[in-house]
Amino acid sequence: MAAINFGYTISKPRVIDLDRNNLRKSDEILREMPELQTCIGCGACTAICTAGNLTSFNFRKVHTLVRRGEYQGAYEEMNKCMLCGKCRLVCPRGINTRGVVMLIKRKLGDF
Amino acid sequence: MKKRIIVIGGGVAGMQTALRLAEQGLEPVIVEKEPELGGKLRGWHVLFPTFTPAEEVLTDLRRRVNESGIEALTSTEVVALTPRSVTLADGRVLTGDAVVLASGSTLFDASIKEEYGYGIYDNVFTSADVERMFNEGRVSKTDGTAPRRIAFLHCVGSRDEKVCQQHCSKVCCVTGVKQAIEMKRLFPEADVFNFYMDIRMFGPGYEEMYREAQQTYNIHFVRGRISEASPTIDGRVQIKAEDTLTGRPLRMSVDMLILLIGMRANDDNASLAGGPGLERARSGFMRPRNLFLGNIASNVDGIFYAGTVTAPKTIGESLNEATAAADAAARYVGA
Amino acid sequence: MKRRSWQEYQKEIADDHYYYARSCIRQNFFPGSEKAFIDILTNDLGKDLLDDPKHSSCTGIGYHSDIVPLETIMTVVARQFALMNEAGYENFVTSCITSFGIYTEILATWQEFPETEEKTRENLYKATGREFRKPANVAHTSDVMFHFRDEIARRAKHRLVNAVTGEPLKVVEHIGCHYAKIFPKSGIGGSEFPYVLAGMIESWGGEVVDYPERRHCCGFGFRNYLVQANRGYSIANSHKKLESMAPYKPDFIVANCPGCAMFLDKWQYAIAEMEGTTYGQNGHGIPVLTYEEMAGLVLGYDPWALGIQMHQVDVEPLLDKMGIDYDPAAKYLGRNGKYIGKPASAVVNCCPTDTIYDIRE
Amino acid sequence: MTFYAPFCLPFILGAAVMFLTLLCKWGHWLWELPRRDKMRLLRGLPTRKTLEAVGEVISESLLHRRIFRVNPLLGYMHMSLAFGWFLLIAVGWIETIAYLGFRYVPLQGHVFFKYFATGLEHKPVFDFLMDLLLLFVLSGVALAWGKRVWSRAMGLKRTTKHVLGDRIALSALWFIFPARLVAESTTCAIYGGGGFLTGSLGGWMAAHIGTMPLLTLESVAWWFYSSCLGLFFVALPFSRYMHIFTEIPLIFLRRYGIRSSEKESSYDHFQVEACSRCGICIDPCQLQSVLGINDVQSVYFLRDRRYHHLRLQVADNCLMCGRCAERCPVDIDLNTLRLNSRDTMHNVPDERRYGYFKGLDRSSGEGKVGYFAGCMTLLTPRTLSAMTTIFEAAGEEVWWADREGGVCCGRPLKLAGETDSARKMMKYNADLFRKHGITTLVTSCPICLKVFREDYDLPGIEVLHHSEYILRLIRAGRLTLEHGTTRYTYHDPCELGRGSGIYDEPRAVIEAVGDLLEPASTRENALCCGSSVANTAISDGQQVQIARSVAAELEATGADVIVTACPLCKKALGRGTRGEVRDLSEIVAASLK
Repeated sequence: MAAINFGYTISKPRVIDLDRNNLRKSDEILREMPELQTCIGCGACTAICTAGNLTSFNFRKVHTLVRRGEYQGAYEEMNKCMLCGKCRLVCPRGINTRGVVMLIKRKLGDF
Repeated sequence: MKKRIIVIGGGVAGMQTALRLAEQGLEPVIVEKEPELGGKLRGWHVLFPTFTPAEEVLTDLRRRVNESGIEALTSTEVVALTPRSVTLADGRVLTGDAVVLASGSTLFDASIKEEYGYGIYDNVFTSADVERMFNEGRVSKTDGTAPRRIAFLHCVGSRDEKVCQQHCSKVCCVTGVKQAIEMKRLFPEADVFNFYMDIRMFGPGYEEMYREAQQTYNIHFVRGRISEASPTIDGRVQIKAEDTLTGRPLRMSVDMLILLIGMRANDDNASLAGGPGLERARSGFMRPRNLFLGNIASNVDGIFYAGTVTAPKTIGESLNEATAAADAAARYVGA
Repeated sequence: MKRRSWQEYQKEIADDHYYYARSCIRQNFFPGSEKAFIDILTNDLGKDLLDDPKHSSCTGIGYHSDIVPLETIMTVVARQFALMNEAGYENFVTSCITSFGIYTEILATWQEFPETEEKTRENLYKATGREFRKPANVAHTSDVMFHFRDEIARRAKHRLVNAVTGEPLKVVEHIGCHYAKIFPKSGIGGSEFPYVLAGMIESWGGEVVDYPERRHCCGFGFRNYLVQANRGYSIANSHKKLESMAPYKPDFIVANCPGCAMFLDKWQYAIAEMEGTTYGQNGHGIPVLTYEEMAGLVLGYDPWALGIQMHQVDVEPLLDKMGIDYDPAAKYLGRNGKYIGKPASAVVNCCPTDTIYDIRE
Repeated sequence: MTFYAPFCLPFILGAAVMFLTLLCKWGHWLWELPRRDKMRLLRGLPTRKTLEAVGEVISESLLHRRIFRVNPLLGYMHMSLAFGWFLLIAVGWIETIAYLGFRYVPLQGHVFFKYFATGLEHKPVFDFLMDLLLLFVLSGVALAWGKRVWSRAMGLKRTTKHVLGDRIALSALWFIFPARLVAESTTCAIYGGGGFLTGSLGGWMAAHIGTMPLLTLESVAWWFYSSCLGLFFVALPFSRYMHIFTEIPLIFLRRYGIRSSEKESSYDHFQVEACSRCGICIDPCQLQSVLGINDVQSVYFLRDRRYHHLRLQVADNCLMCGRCAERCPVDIDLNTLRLNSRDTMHNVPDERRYGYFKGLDRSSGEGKVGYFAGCMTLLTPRTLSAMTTIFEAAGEEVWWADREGGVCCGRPLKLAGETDSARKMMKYNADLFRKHGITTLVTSCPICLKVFREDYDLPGIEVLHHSEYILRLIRAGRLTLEHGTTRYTYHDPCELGRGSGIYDEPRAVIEAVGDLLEPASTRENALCCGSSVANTAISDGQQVQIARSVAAELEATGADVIVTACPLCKKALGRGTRGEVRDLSEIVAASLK
C-alpha cells in the first residue's frame, strides 16, 4: 500500500514513554557504571564542556536520556565529545564522565 | 562541693551549655581558643530567616555568661580530653566531672576550589566575607563601586566529592537566599542570581523567605552549578554554568561572585577523638551515640556534644542542643 | 472514589423551553445530528424548543484563531441573547462545545468585570439597536440529553449491548475540551471525571472505557489543524488517544464536540493511509458517533436518517452488533432518494464501496 | 655407534614440533610486516646494528643484565637458567666433538651423550665441566622453587599468576635438570665415570642399589628426562617460554629501527611473545600497590592479548604512567602496545565527526610565541594568571590559542584508542598554529606537550613545556627571580618525565626560587598522581586513594610546598593533601623581582 502524502506527518511524541522504552541497554550501562545514578543534574559537566560550548552537545541531557531508554541519536551526540576530561574534574559526585562517554558509545554503537 | 564540667568551645553552643549548667547549680568552665567568646557568630551580620542581628544574640549570651560569673579561659587551646579532664596546649590539665565538646566546625576554604577564582580574581567573595562586609558597612566591589549584577553559588565545599566533602552543609541554601535579599535591599537596582543544585528550605519560615526572595525581591534562581570563573577585561567575573532547566550552557559576567561556603569538620577532631576513643562519621564530624535518643551524647560516658561539632546546624538548633547537652551532663554528674 | 467524584460537579439544567443555537460546522460534518436532537426533544420527549433561523455563528473559531477580537465576540454573543429574549425564551442551549465554552466564558467575564458587560450593551445597541438579558440557564445540548437519559432509556428500542451475547458494548466517550476544562463547574462531572456522556452510556446499557489518555485533547485545537504545517501535531494527539484506547477493544467512540467526533473519525483514515495502522477489532476503524446519533439509534431511528453514513469509518459492524436493521442499498441515498456520492474505498472502511448499490449503474 | 634409543622419542618429537612451530610463527610474522619495516630490516642487516644486536642478545637474552639491575638474586636466577643451559648445550657440543671428532651426530646424540658414550674412554675435564654447569643450572632451579615460596627475597612483592599451559611448561622445566642429574648419575652408577656431581651420586647409588633395580631406574630416568624435555619443547611455543627464542629476533628488529605504532602491526607479535611474564611490571604498578587491582598489569595485558581474550576492562584499566615499561627487562614498548590494543577495540573512523571544527578560531592576541594552556589548565586559573604575569615580566608578545576554550589537543582521545578521530583534532590545532605564524609554542600541559611533539606536524615551530620556556627566560636574563627560603618538593608528571624526558628543567627552575627536596620515588621512578587521562576505568574514589598515597610520599620530604608542572597532577594532588600544591609557574610568578 503506497502511503498517501497529505503534506504533513504524524508528529513523533515528545513523551519519554517508560512503558515502551526498552531499558535493557540502560540497565547494562548502569550495571557497569552504577555511579552514574548519583548524578544530581547540576550541569557543571555541560557548562565546562568545550564541545558543549561549540555545539548543542549536552552531556547531562544525553546521558539522562540514555538512562531513560531514549537511545536515538545518543551515539552521534556522544561523538561530539573530545574526551578532554574537564567534566570529570568538575563533577561534584565524582562520576567517571569520560568512562560514561566511552561506555555509552560502546553500548549504543550498533544503533 | 560543686561538680565541675568543662565546656570546650565558647561559641553559641558552648555559652548556652555553660549557662544552663550554671542554672542547675553546677560549675562550668569554658575553654575557648580565640581571644573572646562568640565563635562563628562573631563574624555574622544578621540571622535567617528573621534578619535578627547576630550581635543581639551574641551580646545577650555574653552578658548572661558574665553575670553568671562563669569561668571562661580564652586564647586557650585544648589538645586532648578524657571524660574527667582536658589537656591544654600549654601542658596544663584541667580536671572536672564531665566534658561537653562544643568546638564547632570549620568554614570551607574556598580557594581550594581554584576554578572559582577565590583569592585569584577581584570580586570573588565568600558568604563569610559578605557578612563581614555588612558588619563593616562597606559592601561593594573591590574598587569600592556598587555592584550591578551579583551571583551567588551554592554548595561550595559541600556535596562535592572533588574536595572530599560529601555532606550537605544545610545552612548555606538559606544563607544564600538571605544574603541575596540583603544585597537586593542594599542595591535595589542590582540583578541578583542564585546558582543552585537543590534548594533545601527545611526550617520554619525558610520556604516563605525563599518565595519572598523570588516574588518580592525578584531574585533569579538558576538551576545549575557554576563550573568555572574567569576575569573579564573590565575587572568583572565571567561565570559559566549550565541552565539545566533549559539544557543550554549559560554564561554571564557579574560584578560580584559570592561563594556560599560550607562547614567542614575541624581538623583537630581526629586528634581529640583519638584519646578517649570517640567515634567520628565519614565526614569527619563527631558521631553521636544515637541520632534519636542520644544525639547529644558521645559513645564515651561523660563526654557530651553540643552544636556543629557533630554536623552542620543552625544557630537555633545549636542553642537547643546546648541546653539538652547541659541537662544530660548534669544528670550524668548526679546534680 | 472515581465513580462518585463526578457528583461533586452538578449543574442546573432547564426542564423545558429551550432556545436552540446550532453549530457552524456540525451541519456539514454530521447533518443528521442536530435534526435528530430536535426530533428527539420535540417528538419523543414532547419538549418545547425554538430552532431560530435568525441566530448567527458565535465566531468562536475566529476568536480562538486570533481573528475575532474579544469585544466583537461579546457583542455577537449579546445579540444571540437578545434574539432569545425577543423570542420569549430564557434557557439557552447550544449544540457546539466551543460555543458553549464561549457563552460560559463571556458570562463569567461579565460577572468578574461588569464594565465589559456595560460596554457590550453599548456596542450591541449601537450596532443593532437591540438590548439583552442574560439567560437564566445555559447548557450544552449533551447536558439536555443527559438530563433526559432515563426517560430515553425507558423508551429505548435498542440498548447498547451486543444483541447476540448480551454483553454491554464498550464505549469510549470523549468530551470536548471547552466543555469543562475551562470552567470545571460548568460541566457535569467537572473536567477530571466528566459524566455527561458516561451517564448516557450507562443508562442505555453500555460500559464506559476508562483508558489512560481519556482526558487528552483530540488534537483539533483550531490553529493546530487550520494551519497545514501544524497538522502533524494535531494528528499526533488523536494518534496518542487511539493508541491508548485500542487495547480495550472499544465498540465505538462517542463525542459531544463537533471537532472531536470529526477528528477521531477522519484521523483514523489519515493514520491508516500514512502508517497502515488501524485500531478497530475488525482490522478496520473504530466507529465514531455523536451523542445524538447514539440516542437516535437507541430510540430506533433509521441509521441512514440519522446521517451516520457520513462518517469516515463504517458504522455497520456496530449496527450489526446492536441488532439494528438497515438497508445497505440505501446507504448513499439522500433523504430525497437521490444518490449523494460515496467515498473511495479505504482501509478504515469495512464495507468496500464497490459492493454497494450505485445508482449510476 | 648408533645414537638412538626408544626413550629419545619424546625429545625428538618435542624438538621437531617446537622448531617447526617457531619457524611458522616467525616466518608468518616477518611476512606480514609492513613494507616499510621489511625495508628497514633489509637495509639494517649489513650494518653495525647487527653486531650491536648480537651484543645485546648476549647481554640480555643470556646474561639478563637488566634483571640484575632490578635485583641481583633474581638476575642470577634468570642468568643461571638461561646462560647455564646455553653453556650446557654449547659445551656439550664441544664435548661430543672432543670425543668423536667432526662427524655428524644427531641432535639427541648431543643431548643424551652421557647415555650413548658409556663405551668411550672418559675425559674427566668434560665430566667436571658438565657437572659444574649442571650445578650452575640446578642452583637456578632451586632459586626458582624458592621464589615461589619467598618472592620478596628477590625484590618482588608479587609474582605473576600463571595460566595452566604455563604451569605445565614450568613444571616440565623444573624437572628437566634434576631428571638429567638422576639419569646421568644412574648411567654413571652402572658404567662408571662422571664428574664430582654425577660420578659421586652414581658411586653412591652403585653402593646402595642392586644392579637390576639400577638398570630399571636408568631406563625410567632417561625416559623421564627425555619426556620432560619433549613436554617442555611442545609447550614452549604456546607458553611464556616462547620469550626465550622471540627475544632474539625482537632485539634485531628493534636495532633496525622497527617500532610499534598506534595501529597494531605484525611487529607487535615479537613484542607480545617476547614477554617472559617475569612479573617485574607488577610491583611498580600503582593500581596494584594502592588499589589492589591485580589482573590488568602489563604482564596480564600481554598474556590476554597473546591468547586473544583481552577484555576492555583490562585494556582500559591502565594509567599509562610508564613505570612498568621503565623496568621491563625485555624493554617491551608496553604503552604503545596497550594503545594499539585500545585502537583495535575503540577506534571507529567517522569522516563526519567533529564537523563543527570548521572555521573555528577562538584564539586571541598576537605574537611569535603561542601559548596553548590546555583544557585542564583552564580549571587551574592560578597557572593561567601566573603565566600571564611571566609573559608580561619577560615582555613577551603572546598569541593565546585557547583562553576562551579551544579544541582539545587530541591526546586524551588517542589514549582512549580513538586514534583516527584524534587525528582530526591534531590537524585542526596544527592548522591553527600555522595560520597564526608562531615560531614557538608553549604549553602548560604535559599531555598536550607530548602529543604536540610526537604527533603534530609543526615545521618551524618549536614546542616547549612552560618549564623549559621559563628556564630559558631565566637563563636569558629576561626574568629576575628572588631566591627564597621555601622548601619545595617536585612531583614529576608522567607525561613530562617518563613521557617527554623532561626532568632537569623544572628542577632547575625550582632551585632558582627555593630549595628542592626530592621524594623517595623520583625522576624515572616518580609516582603517577592517579588521575591520568589514559585511565577510563577506575573510579573517582580510587583516583583519590592514589593521590593520597602520592601526596603522602611528597609530604614526607618535609617540604613546605608541593610543586608540579601539570594541571591534572595539581588537581589530583590537591585532593590528596591539605598542604599547599602549586604549579611551577605560580612559584616563579610569586618570586619575580
